[in-house]
Amino acid sequence: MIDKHESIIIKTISRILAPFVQLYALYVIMHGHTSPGGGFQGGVILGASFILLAIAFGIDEVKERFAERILTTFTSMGVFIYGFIGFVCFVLGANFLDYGILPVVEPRGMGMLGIEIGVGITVMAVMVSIFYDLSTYE
Amino acid sequence: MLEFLVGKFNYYIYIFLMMIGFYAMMGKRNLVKKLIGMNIFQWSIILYFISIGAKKGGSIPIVEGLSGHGAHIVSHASQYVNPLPHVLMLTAIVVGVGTTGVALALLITIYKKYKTLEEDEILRKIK
Amino acid sequence: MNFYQVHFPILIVSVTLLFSFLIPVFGWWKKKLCYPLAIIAISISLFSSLIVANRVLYHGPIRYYLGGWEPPWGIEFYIDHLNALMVVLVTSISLLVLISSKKSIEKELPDKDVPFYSLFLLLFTGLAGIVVTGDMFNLYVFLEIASLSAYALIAIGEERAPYAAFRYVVLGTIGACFYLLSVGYLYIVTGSLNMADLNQILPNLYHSKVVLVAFSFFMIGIAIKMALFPLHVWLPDAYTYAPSPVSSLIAPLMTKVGIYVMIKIMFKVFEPSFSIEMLPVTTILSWVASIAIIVGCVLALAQVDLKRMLTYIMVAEVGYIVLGVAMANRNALTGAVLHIVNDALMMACLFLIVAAIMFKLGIRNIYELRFLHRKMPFTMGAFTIAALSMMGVPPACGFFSKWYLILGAIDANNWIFVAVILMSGLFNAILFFRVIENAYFEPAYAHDGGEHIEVSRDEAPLSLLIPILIMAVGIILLGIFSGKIISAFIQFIVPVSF
Amino acid sequence: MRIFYYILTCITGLLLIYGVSDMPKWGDPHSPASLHVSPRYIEKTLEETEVPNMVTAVLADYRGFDTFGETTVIFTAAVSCLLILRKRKKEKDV
Repeated sequence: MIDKHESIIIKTISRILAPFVQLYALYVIMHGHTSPGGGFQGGVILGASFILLAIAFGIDEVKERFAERILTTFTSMGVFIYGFIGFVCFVLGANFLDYGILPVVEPRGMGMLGIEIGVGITVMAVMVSIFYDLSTYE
Repeated sequence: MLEFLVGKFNYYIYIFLMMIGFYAMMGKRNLVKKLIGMNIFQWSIILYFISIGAKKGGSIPIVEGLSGHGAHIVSHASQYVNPLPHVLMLTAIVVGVGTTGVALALLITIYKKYKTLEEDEILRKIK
Repeated sequence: MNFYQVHFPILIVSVTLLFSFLIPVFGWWKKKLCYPLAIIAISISLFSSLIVANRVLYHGPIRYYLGGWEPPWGIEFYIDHLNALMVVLVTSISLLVLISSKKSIEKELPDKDVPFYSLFLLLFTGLAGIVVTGDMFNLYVFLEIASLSAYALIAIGEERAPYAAFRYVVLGTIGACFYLLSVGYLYIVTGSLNMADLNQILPNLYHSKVVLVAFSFFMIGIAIKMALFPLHVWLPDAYTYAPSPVSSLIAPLMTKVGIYVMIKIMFKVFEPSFSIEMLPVTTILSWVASIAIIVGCVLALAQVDLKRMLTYIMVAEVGYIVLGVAMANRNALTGAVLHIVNDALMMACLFLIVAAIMFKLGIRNIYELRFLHRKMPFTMGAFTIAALSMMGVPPACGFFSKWYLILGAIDANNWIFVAVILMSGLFNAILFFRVIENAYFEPAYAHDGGEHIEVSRDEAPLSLLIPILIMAVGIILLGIFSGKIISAFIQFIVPVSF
Repeated sequence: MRIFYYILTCITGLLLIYGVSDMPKWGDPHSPASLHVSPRYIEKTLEETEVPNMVTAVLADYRGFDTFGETTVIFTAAVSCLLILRKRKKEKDV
């Protein structure tokens, strides 16, 4: 079990650092269209911020904030968003993942953004849940 | 001969890396070393795919000069690097991460059961 | 074509995918909802694959453009007669195995059934995706989904399962990476990833070294995935120590899908002429396959554990089909494709029977299967039917595929292969009669003084027994209607040039 | 046994190097890979998908199903780690 890290420096730095890492991760997810990045890269950075907190403050501390149950729901929800967008296009008449049919102002761009968000959520939740599983070794 | 070597050096690099990974996967006794060899093996193929897409004088595959919706910007194929291998390799990287994650989980259960990660000790314990 | 006729190919894959995402969430919320959800998902896939197969029969191959982009740029599902046959096979066997897996999972892995059902659906989606897709890289993605869930499902087995699963991970990754490497070699020379597109571009590139190396790495990679003889080391351990419902899903389908990929590459991406004249592929493959048959049968004879014996028999069966494909004539290929269908059904039936015996008696040693005909009469009845079909006794389906294989061998006038096929029929007979003799006939010494031991009849539970009986009846029906299957599906699969 | 692995590695390496001789040079813009399919991605991305980043356009739109499969691979990895490692410990955290 990764227990609390003694040195105060690490704890304070990681406490300060985490929100900015998460902010940057959201930026990377959202700006997948114009700048290099996208769902996967952003999701991994977001997951890394939680793992940073877990290493600095110990697993149990972060488990209260991000319980395993919520993690599993996040994992399934992200991919479900992806599949759901595909299904919406399918029900509206086009082929499975054809965003041109979506009733949105800029269908293709919005469709892709929705997918990037879904992928980002899944990758973040997967990274943290694999980290939980691999580190809880009795 | 030199021209033959200089023009295609990137293929030799990926083949050399791949053979290191290939040998490590088979020859190494320790299971973690096998896993590291597997990673080298996977990543050398990713390196190969990316080197396919490279173009001399091509910039990164994002259309520049986009203020508003300047859809009139005409971009030529030789201006930009070939984006397809990059997309394929995003998938291969994710597959590599998935396989390594599952293999690490397996290693933990093996270590819990046999208290060792050396292959010959495990085989002795199995018999 | 009306609205729903067009969209069924995608329903086969995406419905089970979406349900597999829901199951872990339902696991936290309502546990007993997971099993019915899985059943609904796979039955929807079976329903849509039957409709797709029906349309392929009457309207010819279907092309479904994912995302609305036409093939070389986007991904397409290309379903012709071979794919339709395989999709129906994969979905029907997965449904039957899923029905029978409920009881044995509750007994063997009580607290792990929620992730089990989710991974079961993902494995099914991977296999169905491999069989349906028409894009080389997409096939690699589905191959990885199927293998990743197979690694995990095998790893939760008995004592040696994690180590066997790790060896399977290493070898499976080598196979998948060789496949990816050859897709890269083809991409660098042709520039496209779509199978139909490659089929047009490749013929005038056959002399380039890159294509030759790409083809050889395809063959090595897929040989690992389908456990052809020299590369089969991972199969016996992995399938023997896997939990019984898992091995009854993986055993019949993973190797058959690997053989499907080989046929698709040898005949649909590369021209058949490439693998006959250009490279001596057919000769190498046929000799490797015949060695595989011999070694598979001999090693199976040496086994005491029933499940392990079945795994070695499977190595021999893979050798059969590859021999049929490698002989490259009309009869042999018909026999090979028919044998894919028959063998998947027979193997699924046999592994389900082993699961039932494991569930009821918990033993796998052949010599401890005493009085099984009185304890579990129906299960043993199904076992006998499956065994007769493996040996190639007429009414059952095994006979017809062996018959076409022998005809193909005679056409190729290669008498060694005819001898190999006949001899392996003999080997199968010895293997299965050994088991039947132990289960049915009382040992001799019991008669002189031994009283008649009263054995109570406790049959396997219904949810395990019904799939077994359906499969046993299916083996007989498949045998009787094999002529119809050949005229409907397999006739179009064989390339014209044979 | 180790010598056998050495030989096997060298054979595979030589086979791969044998295959390299016909490959296009590194980075030449007229290699088949960058002439057959990808020119359309480069030229048409802005018109068809209104997205400047071509990689994201190909990733999410042209070959969107690949990414769907890829996210499923990540989901499979998570569920497999869940299956292999997580034991139903004390009932408290269910």
